[in-house]
Amino acid sequence: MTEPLLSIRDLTVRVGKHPEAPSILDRVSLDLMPGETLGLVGESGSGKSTLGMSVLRLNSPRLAAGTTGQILWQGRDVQKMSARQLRRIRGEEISMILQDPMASLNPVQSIGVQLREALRRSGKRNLSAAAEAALAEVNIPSPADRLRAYPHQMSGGMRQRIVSAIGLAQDPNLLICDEPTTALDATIQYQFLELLAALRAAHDMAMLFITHDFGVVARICDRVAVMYAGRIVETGPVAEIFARPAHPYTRALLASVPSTRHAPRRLPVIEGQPPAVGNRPRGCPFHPRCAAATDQCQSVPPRAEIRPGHVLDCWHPQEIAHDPA
Amino acid sequence: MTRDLSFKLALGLLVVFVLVALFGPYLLEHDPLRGSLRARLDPPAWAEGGSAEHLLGTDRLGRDVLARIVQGARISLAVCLVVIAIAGSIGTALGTFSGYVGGWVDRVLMRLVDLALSLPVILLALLFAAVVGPSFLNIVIVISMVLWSQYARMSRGETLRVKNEDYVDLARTSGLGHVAIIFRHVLPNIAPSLIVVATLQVGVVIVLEASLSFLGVGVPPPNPSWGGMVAEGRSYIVTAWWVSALPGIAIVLVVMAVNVVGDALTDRINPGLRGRGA
Amino acid sequence: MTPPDRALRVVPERAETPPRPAPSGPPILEARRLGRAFKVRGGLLHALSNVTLSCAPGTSLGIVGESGCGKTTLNRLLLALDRPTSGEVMFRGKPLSDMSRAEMRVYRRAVQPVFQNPYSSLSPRMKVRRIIAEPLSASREMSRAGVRDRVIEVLEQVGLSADVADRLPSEFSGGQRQRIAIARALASRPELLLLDEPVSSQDISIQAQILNILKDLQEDYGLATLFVSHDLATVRFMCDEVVVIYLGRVVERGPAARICTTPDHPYTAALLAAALPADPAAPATDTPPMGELPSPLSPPSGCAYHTRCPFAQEICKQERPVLKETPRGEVACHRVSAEGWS
Amino acid sequence: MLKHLAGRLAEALVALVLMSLVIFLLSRVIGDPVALLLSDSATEADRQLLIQQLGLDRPMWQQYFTFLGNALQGDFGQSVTAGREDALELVLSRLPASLSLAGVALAFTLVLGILLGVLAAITRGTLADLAVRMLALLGQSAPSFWLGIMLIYVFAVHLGWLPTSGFGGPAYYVLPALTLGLFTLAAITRLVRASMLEALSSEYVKLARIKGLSEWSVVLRHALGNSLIPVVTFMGTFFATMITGAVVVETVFAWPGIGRLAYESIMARDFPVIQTVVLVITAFFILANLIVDLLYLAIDPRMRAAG
Amino acid sequence: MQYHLKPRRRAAVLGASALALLAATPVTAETLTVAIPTFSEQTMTPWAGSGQRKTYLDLVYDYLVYIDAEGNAEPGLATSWEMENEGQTWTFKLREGVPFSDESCGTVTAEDVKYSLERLIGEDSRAGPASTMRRVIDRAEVIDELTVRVHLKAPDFLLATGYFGEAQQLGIVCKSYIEAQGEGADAAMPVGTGPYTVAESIDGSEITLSLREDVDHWRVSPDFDEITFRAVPEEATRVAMLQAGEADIAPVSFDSIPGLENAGLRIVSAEKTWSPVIRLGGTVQTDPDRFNPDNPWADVRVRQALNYAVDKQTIIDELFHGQGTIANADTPVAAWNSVPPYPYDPEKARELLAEAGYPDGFEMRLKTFTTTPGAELPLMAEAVALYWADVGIDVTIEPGDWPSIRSEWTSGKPLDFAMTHRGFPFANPENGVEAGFSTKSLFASFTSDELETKLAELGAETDPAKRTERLTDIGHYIRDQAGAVFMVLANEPYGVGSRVGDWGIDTSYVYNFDQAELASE
Repeated sequence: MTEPLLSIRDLTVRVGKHPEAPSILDRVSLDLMPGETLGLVGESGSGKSTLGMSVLRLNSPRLAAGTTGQILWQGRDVQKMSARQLRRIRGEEISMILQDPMASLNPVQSIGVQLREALRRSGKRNLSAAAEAALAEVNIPSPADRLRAYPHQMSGGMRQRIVSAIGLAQDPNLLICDEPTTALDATIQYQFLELLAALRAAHDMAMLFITHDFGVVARICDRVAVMYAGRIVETGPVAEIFARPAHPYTRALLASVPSTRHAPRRLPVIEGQPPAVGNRPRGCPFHPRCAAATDQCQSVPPRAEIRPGHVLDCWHPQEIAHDPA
Repeated sequence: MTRDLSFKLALGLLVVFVLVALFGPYLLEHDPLRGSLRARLDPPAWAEGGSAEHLLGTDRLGRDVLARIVQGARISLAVCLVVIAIAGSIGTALGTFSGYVGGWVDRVLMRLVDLALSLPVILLALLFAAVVGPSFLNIVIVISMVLWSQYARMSRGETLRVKNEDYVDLARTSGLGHVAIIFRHVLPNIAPSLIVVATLQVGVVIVLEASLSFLGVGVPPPNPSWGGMVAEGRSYIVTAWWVSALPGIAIVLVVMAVNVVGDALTDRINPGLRGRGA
Repeated sequence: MTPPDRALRVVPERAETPPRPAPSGPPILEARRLGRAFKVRGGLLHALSNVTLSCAPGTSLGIVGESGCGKTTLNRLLLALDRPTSGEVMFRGKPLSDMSRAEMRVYRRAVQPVFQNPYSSLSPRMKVRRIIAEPLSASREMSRAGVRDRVIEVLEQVGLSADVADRLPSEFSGGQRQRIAIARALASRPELLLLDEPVSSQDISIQAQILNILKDLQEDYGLATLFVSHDLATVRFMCDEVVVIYLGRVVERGPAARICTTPDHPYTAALLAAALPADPAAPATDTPPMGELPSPLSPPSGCAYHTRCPFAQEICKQERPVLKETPRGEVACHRVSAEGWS
Repeated sequence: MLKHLAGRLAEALVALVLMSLVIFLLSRVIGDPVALLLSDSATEADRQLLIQQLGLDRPMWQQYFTFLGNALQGDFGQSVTAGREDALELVLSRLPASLSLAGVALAFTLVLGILLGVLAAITRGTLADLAVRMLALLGQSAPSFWLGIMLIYVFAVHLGWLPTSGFGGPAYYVLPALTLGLFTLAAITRLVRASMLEALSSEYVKLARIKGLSEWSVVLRHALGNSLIPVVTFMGTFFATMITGAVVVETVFAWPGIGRLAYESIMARDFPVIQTVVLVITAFFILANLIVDLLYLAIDPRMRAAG
Repeated sequence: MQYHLKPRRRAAVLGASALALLAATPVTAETLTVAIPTFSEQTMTPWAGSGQRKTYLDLVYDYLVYIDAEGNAEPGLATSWEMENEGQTWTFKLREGVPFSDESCGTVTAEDVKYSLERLIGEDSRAGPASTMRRVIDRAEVIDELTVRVHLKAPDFLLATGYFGEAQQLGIVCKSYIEAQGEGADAAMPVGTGPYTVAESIDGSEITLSLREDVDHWRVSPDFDEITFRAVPEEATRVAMLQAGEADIAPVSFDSIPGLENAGLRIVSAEKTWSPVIRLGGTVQTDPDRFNPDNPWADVRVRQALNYAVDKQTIIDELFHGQGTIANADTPVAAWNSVPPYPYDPEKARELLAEAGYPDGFEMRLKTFTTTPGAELPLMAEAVALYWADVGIDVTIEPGDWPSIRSEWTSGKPLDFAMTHRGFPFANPENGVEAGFSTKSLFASFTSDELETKLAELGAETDPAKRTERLTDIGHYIRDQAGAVFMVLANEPYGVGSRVGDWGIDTSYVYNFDQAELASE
């Protein structure tokens, strides 16, 4: 069994140092194998973005102060790294693409300057040639002139491809994507995902793909972890989770996604809203909204591996197969 | 932590300033306008040679400095409030109109704002004072003539922001007229930022009034304004330091308090505006 | 905060949509060859050109297109927030441009909008009661008590309790704010709802709740809807008929089911492929989307989509295809002759 | 881009003519200068003689147009008091003193303001942040003449390090520039702090950190560049405050600048000089605003495209 | 216009940490630094501006007649002079061989004196006394190279010590030099016969005079090689300069005196150089347009009460730091020394007010302004208002500025307000009285038929002794009629640094900086 590239163990992130402070992430554990694309899916407020940011310790000082648990990167705990060590793995070993392509690039610097800044750290000598090659690799037409252009002169899709080029400039082993396509049109998103899959294979790197869109997960991920209210409720291979979702939340979520292939009279619905960071219910956080909930669900659900690689935290794992829309 | 503490401290100081301005004059036993030449330039009680009779000492006409500071608080506050009323209303009206209507109206008005910002306020005050003679009204008009542009610039920017919100479009689809929209939706939503500008301007007005008094066109004697007292006492800074130092310290405290409160309000309302208020 | 209530229907219900009763009466709102061009530094920008569509009572029409296709401009024209540079917006057969103030007031009550961003739709300084009552203020027939009851009534219609009326918008989540916005639209008993991406900024579970409420309103009150979206799946669920727009022009129209299974226009096919289904086993598409969206300032010659179309031929570069009637609906593509694929 | 500039120049000219009319009327309404120039024991004949000499007997609008006509050729009339010296020459002779002082003050305020602003932003929320803002605030809350006199007594009288007043070499600039600049220091510090905080919490700074750059290079290369843009837009206003403050500072420090000349000419009802000084000051503001526009284009590429 | 680092008295030794750019400069020539509020017009010819420029011009130009400490005439550029034709013709004999500072001008001749006089009383002359001198003086005639005869239109028995004296503005210029300069004469470097020439004049900041090496001056042999005047408008700055040793002499306000004395500096005063007074508007009884009967002070008893009600001695002790004496008139005149000032008697004031029909006082407006000298006028107004309030008079102080108040005062309308003002010693006391108290003057503040006749008789009197008697009588009359509220005959204090040795100012020759001696180390 090869060693996991990234292993997150009992990660808890509170808002501030105080042990009783409200928690955004609650004892989250997750492993990511080399070369694997792991999806992290959940609704807003589930803490998926904070998890992504925690890997490179990019959270705000207040959250950083309230972070406990381990984030092992190739065996070394990122939480305990010195500033210099952390700086060395940022970019070179782990890199990121963020959600808003418009804001990710410095508006007053040309594309070339920002790209070369990353390439320089990777020790490449002929920077301008390397920069042109990097842009070509992400399908940017006539890279030479584009290097002189400024971010506001480009479309959203093109900007996201440049951000990817910057992210890959130092050949990282892990690329974390925090909802990179949410701000893009569907046709542009489709092409970007294709490009990303190609780049992942070419660079043979692992990917942690954070999104709220199940279609994207199905398209690009090998495994997927479903998050709800700061916890991972179910993890497993994509085919397994989509075909036989065991956790009631995963099932309900999959069922309520409208599809172009058929139109039910009404969409199955989860009533109410996800609990705010402040008042999260005891035991299984989903029990107030869960149809299958019993009194047992008031206490913390056990973790069970109902099928190889398919793990969930639930007192009543659902066995009925799910007919995909 | 430090931020809340400084905010509470500043707010407390402002409340004291306003209370002193409103009720102080009634509690005084000395008449701020009358004094005896015998007791001229007596030092404050705690300094040697000072007497409890005049806690903060007397000025060059033997008038009680404490009484004049209290009376001065009222006048300085009055100058601030009137300026804010005049400059605020004119500036907001023009800024809102310009932001809402846009087009060439907006360009012309903003050019006017730039020109107003470039007006040498002190020279204008001097010219006005020469024409009309220094008076409370003259100062208020002159300072307002320049400071209205701060409100205009802020209310224009905010109106542009609000105008693009959906609830304004929704209001128009319900058939509301432009005037109704301005009063029901635009003004209530730009008010907080204008309050911040007003708070930050209290400091600017007090200091400006002091400079005008220095040039002899401030609030006319004998009624005291803080700026006037500092100006009057400057020629004997060494021998009778308290005459200008004490009102000077009062000005510094109030202006600092105003700025701390102003900044804190900005954070609560919309941090994006931070620093653009003054 | 409204406590999360317990009802949950987990088991998926997948009945097909029953056939709709035939639409009755003349169309409420029509757009005839609608066009809007803006003067910009670089020249003339044609946001919308030659768009024709109509909403009959009780029907639901979907408008699908990506950013920059002109769907927001269309919405503003239909709401009389903006004037077209060509073509006409008709309400019950009468052009908006020559309607009297009284007629406009009737139009304003009959057609109500719901916008995308719930945080921008509600004025932060106003209580929910006054927000919802705003559309009624113009009509003035209702007494104060009448308005108060109507507010409670529409709040219940969107699943919110009466005490919501006296609170400020800042106390509600995105989903609840969107329900308030819908309640506002219902206040004046409209005949047509103009929905501009009402669920695009919501999470999946909230999206489903709001879509169901809108579907209830359509069926229980016979409300006509014009549903603008970039997401084909949502339009499939909500609408009977769909119009696909590209760079301000209609490229295809047809029943939702047909459009989502056998699209005629290559752009519609690309859109369908791009709407990734939540199913890893779904077959890969043979018409994957390609290329960048061209700048609306200088649209490509001939058929605007030819730069991204896998089937583009010479004719597509020179001549713009006309919107042709076909038994399956309408389509604007040289490859598709009147009878079908050539 | 040129069209934009041409437009601004046209607006500037209109503003100048407008200002000249305002000042012309205002100075005429002041009360006639003859009263001042006549000695105590003058008679009515002497008064008429002086009025005629100064050309004040012609109708108002005619006086204005002759004034405007001459002004266009650079003849702004003779100073009524300063021994027939040409008004424009007098003002221009005093200009370098004011400009150099305002320049030095603006430079020192910008450098110090930006340093304090960045420091406050980086140490946000700590005591240092509060201390920096209070220090900057001190400048804004103390009346400049009081501050000036205090500085003179401390640094010139007690410590003897610097000259008390007067115009001369570098040492003479220190106290006046400090007094003049302190007033704007708080505004610049507050502005830089705000835009720095905004930049530091932006996505592109997060991306810079992701690249593995050191915190210092993130702050200097990415955050600082963007946060200086608002400072440029307010540069025009800061320059205006400098000239406005100059009237007081030049009087306290006996600095032969146009601020003091304006004050003295108003007190002496010297029409031609008043008009010339105010027009020159206004011309400078308009020039400053134009320069700010150019600077803005240079710094922010987004504007260049819109140009 | 070049600037150079002024050599400062105390070599400022700077610590390494302090501003290194400050080079310490050694002190070379003995320089006297005088800080004054303003250069006024900063023009260099006697006729191109006000008398304030005498501060620096009296060291460059000489006058025909000088006046000693006791007020008697002393020969100046004129060694002797005679008055004939009952004061209508004056002949002056000039001192021989007095060189101008420019060799091409040679020595002073009658031609120069004639030219100087004609320019001073010329049409475009800005000098203070120009208009009154124009009314008195007809023309000047050159008799021979060193004799000039002046013909008058009306008798003036004090011409020599009056208009031709050092206290006025008839500095003698070099005709050829001025004509050579043409239009730029007023601003050009001045050529005179005085001990100093102007080395440099930086507009608005500095005027430097340097001692003429080429001549052993006939009147004075100054200690200082160079005198630098610096324009420093702010009083507090001038005081700081004195304390920092940057200025050796500077006029200071009365309030600064204690501070300077504490710092070990001396105060030297010019005695009775100006007299603060409160003039009562609308009491020009001889001119119906300008007489306002409704004013309470139209009644002489009220005017007297206004004088009795004010404790002038306390005001002098407190506000003027003792630098002055209680005034018996609005200007110091030797002939009026016997006129008794009003004592402080509030009771009598209340009685007089009651008699005049104002038992509980009345309201009045008092306009005030600041000038140089005269910074204390508003302060004095407030102090007087306090005293008048004690006797029931409610005063509203209206600060304004001299030009606008003055144009109102000379507008010829019946005024209903009082104003603070300051009187100056007149070259010829008779003209002085006319300015304030005769109908002819635009500026008159109090007149009466009886006073008009007295003035006419004085004008016609040819016997000098009788003239003095009539003048004294007029002084008593004005005092008894309380023509104004006479306040103080005030001094002008100067702060003097330790570098200056013995230096005194006598009344008439105020700007005798050339007589300041270098302190013995």
